[in-house]
Amino acid sequence: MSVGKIFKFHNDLDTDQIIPSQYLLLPSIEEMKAHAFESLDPEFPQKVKPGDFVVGGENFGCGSSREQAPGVLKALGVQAVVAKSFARIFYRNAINIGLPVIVCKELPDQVETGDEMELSMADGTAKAKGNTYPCTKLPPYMQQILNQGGLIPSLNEEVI
Amino acid sequence: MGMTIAEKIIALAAGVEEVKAGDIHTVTLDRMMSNDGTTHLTVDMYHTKLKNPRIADPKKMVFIVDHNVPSDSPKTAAAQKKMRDFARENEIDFWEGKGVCHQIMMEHYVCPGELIFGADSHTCTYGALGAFGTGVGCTDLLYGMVTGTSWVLVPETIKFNLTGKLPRGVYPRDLMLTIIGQIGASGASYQVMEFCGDGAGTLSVDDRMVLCNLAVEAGAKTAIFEADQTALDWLAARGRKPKAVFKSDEDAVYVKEYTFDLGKIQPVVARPDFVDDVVLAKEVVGTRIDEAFLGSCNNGRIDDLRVGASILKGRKVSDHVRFLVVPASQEVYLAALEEGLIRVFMDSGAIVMNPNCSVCWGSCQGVIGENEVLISTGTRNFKGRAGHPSSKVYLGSAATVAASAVKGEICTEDLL
Amino acid sequence: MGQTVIEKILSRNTGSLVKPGDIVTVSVDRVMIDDIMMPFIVDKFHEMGFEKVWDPDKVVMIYDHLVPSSQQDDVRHYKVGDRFAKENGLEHVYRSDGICHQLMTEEGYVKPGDVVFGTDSHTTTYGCVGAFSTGIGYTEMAAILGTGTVWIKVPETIKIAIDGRLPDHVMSKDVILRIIGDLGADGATYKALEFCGTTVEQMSISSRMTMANMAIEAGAKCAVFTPDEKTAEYCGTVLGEWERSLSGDGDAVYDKVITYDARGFEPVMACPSQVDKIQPVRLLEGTAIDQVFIGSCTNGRLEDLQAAARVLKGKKVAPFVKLIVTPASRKVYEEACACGAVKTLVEAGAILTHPGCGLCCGRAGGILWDNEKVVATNNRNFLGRMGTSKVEIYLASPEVAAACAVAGKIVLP
Amino acid sequence: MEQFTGKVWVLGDDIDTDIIIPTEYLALKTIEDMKKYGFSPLRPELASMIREGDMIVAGKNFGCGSSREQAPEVIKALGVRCVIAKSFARIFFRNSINNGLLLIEQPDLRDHVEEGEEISVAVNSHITYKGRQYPIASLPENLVEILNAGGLVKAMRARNGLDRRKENGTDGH
Repeated sequence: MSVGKIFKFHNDLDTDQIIPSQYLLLPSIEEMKAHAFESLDPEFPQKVKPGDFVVGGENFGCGSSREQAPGVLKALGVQAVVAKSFARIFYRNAINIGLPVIVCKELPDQVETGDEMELSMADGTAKAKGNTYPCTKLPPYMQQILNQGGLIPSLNEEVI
Repeated sequence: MGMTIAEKIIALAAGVEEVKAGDIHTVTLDRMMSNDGTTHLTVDMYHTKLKNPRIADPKKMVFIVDHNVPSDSPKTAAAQKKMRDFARENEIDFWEGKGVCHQIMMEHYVCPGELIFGADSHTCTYGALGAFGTGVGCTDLLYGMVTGTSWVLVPETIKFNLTGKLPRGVYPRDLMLTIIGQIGASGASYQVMEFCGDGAGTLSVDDRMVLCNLAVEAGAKTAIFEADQTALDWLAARGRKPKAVFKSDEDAVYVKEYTFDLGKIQPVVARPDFVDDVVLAKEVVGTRIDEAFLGSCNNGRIDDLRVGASILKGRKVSDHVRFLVVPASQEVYLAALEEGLIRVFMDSGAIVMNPNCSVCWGSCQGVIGENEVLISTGTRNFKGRAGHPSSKVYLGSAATVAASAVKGEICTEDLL
Repeated sequence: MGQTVIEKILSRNTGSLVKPGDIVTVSVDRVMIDDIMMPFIVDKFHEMGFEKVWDPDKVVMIYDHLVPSSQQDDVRHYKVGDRFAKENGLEHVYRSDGICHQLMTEEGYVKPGDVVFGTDSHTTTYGCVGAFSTGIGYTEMAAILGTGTVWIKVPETIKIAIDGRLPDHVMSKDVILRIIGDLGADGATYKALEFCGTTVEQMSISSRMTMANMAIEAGAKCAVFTPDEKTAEYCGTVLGEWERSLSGDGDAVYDKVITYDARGFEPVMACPSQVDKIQPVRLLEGTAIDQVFIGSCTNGRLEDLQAAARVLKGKKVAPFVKLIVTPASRKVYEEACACGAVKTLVEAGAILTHPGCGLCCGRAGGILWDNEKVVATNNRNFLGRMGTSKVEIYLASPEVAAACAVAGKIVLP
Repeated sequence: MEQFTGKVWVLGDDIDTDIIIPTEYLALKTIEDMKKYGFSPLRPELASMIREGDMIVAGKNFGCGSSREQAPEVIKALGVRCVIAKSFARIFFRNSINNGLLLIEQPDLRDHVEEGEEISVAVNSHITYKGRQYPIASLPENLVEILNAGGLVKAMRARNGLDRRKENGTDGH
């Protein structure tokens, strides 16, 4: 995987911050993505480049089950979300749509927005500021869903 | 080895004898619920992403329009129309404007022992009847709709031993906010909160819904009560039968245990912008408010309306406060109408809206403006949740919210 | 020479004998300001250099279009209004009690013979109690707030005489829709409509209100009914000699006199997207619909809700069809609760909202999408009024609307 | 006598105020925020195509519907020099005068003129299009007074002595 820039957010970052309620009924994720992180950093959708990383603290993505949350991050080209821990629905949704979500206990405290990092999912490591941090590997079942690009491709590969 | 209620439900749904925490199983889902927050995306994916679009069993599906009711914009209307047309074409049970999804599900569908996916995080509410309900995204929901199955990582269970009885003037919502305040917003992450003990037995099914509903605010996958006689009577009164009635085994494994003495709980409030920032209500008394909200899948039931009406009776809502009262369902509304509660709210100057999610989700009704303050019985107080990013939301019980609406500032029932 | 009702009212107000075409300055008896215009009025008021309103007792402020708020900025309108009320000692402020026109009459702010202005085109409504009332813009309202006066051109009057008993299932809405159809959307521009005859004498004030309310849809400046005992009771007043004289003189000069035999009316609808495109319901039967709206200052009163409840009693709204009911005021809501109409409507599946403008003003309350059809009891079916420009709006009486909700298509009651 | 020439946009009968500015946008903070939605239900592209000095020519009953003064203000903000119609709805007419937006009643022009073409207006006298003159009536005096003052706000400011003070160089501030 390639090097990307970090956008760092706080602990207990909830799904209302990732994409506020009033945009959830817009017709498509493409229309919603311009409102990602609107309350915290209205320029985020313009600043983030494909391959960049979102870094969070504990309990990233807590709150609602809105799949629009990982959806807009993926649509904006975010390579992966790296956090100390994730709320479960966000985690599950991200994997289901093929957005890597990486648990890494040490890295979030050592980096700031604007830093660069590099992620190796195969090795289970993240590199930033000259240090290498271990990441928790996904259970094989989830890794398999992710490798297929999410849950829907797996559905289409099934023999009917 | 012994199993908890949640483990037994998963085992039954997976068709295996035994499951343990950490296992991943493929389960057959008993039911799936989807609301207007995401269904338009599910329908789009159904039409565009699938090679062979199909629905395993339309009878297991329930679609509920509850988030933006009545519709507030052409785009909302388009999303809801997509959902309505899909339900009609595929003979899916469809509810619109009849109430908040979880309340409708409890009133009409949920049975003990069932494993239910809902495309809404507060699907954990169904544990009040001894069912395993959990929130998922629309891709999961689509997968479940197409195959009738899904995968589940068996969660660990935390035991919450409830003892004693809530004092007068203290409500299940105070209890649950206290619990979340103590264990934190990720205190039960990926886990099941199982409520038991003699204190649990004193709670009505409606009370249990308050507790289970908010479990996701502690990160829980779900929350669950044993389906005791109280639950079974409630179910029988609605003409439904359980799928299975489970108790946790004596030797079931719990990852952690907490004990809460209900008799020691006091009125509390969650401060902006986190549900686990819980303080005694008296610490924030005097905070000026602009709006108050009594409603939601957490606190919009008849008990809550009774509490609110008992405080509003003979009083007026403060001039500078907009007090929204939004029953959780039409059934709740009609009960409140029968009891004369609607009259009390209307006389007091409250805004009584049709059953829907309203300002709890902050998108179309009672939206608050710049620097405004809302006290709410809703589920969340995240930054900007109810409107402008600079606005603030406090969460309190129906009593605290109603008293605050009268006073024009945060106030508890006893101080009014 | 004889006078029409409006000429009598304006003569008394100005203290001079007026005739159509005269430009006169009137003393304003009451003004109504609604929430949507609030910030604009206050800005203009200050820009004009005024500091205090001329007479706080004559000003009524009503929040109705934006209640409950649906966008973050809506609350700004309340805040601006609250501040203005405080600065000027305004006490007649209604923050969530219903639609402006309903409250103005229901709360007794308009009496027979009054001259009243409001920042809403349906201000013509107050003619139901024999007042001169008309809609103006916010700039003009700001000027009235400062001066208590405004110039008007005395309108010519069109007399509409309706006699006889209306057939079953025909409401005053059907009558006014037919009249608008006959006059055309600009058929009464700048003119006053004066309703008389045994049919309107038999009508309740609520039914008259529906007709006066919609006069603007034919372009009229105002509409007026002769005050009678029903008016006196409704307004909580006693009619003096002058009020009792408020009917058109036999030798008054009218622009036009139109007569109707009540037996000739039938349930009708205004078809998309013009209020004067009137068709009998019988010719539209079978058209599938998506939504029904019962409410607004035109048809959200107790008798309207009761008419709908009679149709819906023991029945259910058709599957996949929404019935949205928005009572016109808090009082209407409470009375509809007390008489059982609310219970009947909700049991039938209606979505009952808090009193306010709701869907009629098109900002929330049941907005629709392309190709959806709605039967509505309000006053306008303009392009895009309730959603996209591909939404089709049919205006009808509450009884017809309720029957359509049950059938899921356009039908006669 | 005031004269001007400009390009015309042609609209039909009964152009209502919901078309001129839909209710959805009425609570936006300023007329500038609203103006891009002008005429959007009917012709969504129109607002962006109108240029300063253009004119609107329409059929009968222009401006019917609500009393929203945002309607003439939006038209003015779009740069429209004047609206020429077969007839105008009453409230819209008052609101336009009060805001200094010129309205001209002319019964025949609408049925002859093509969108995009140029016309010349001689206020209170006639309109010239393709060599033909279309007569127009004079406005009543009291309206001319308000128009000449630059709208009702300015007329009231003069009444309240604000602008006169300014002219004398002794602004009240």
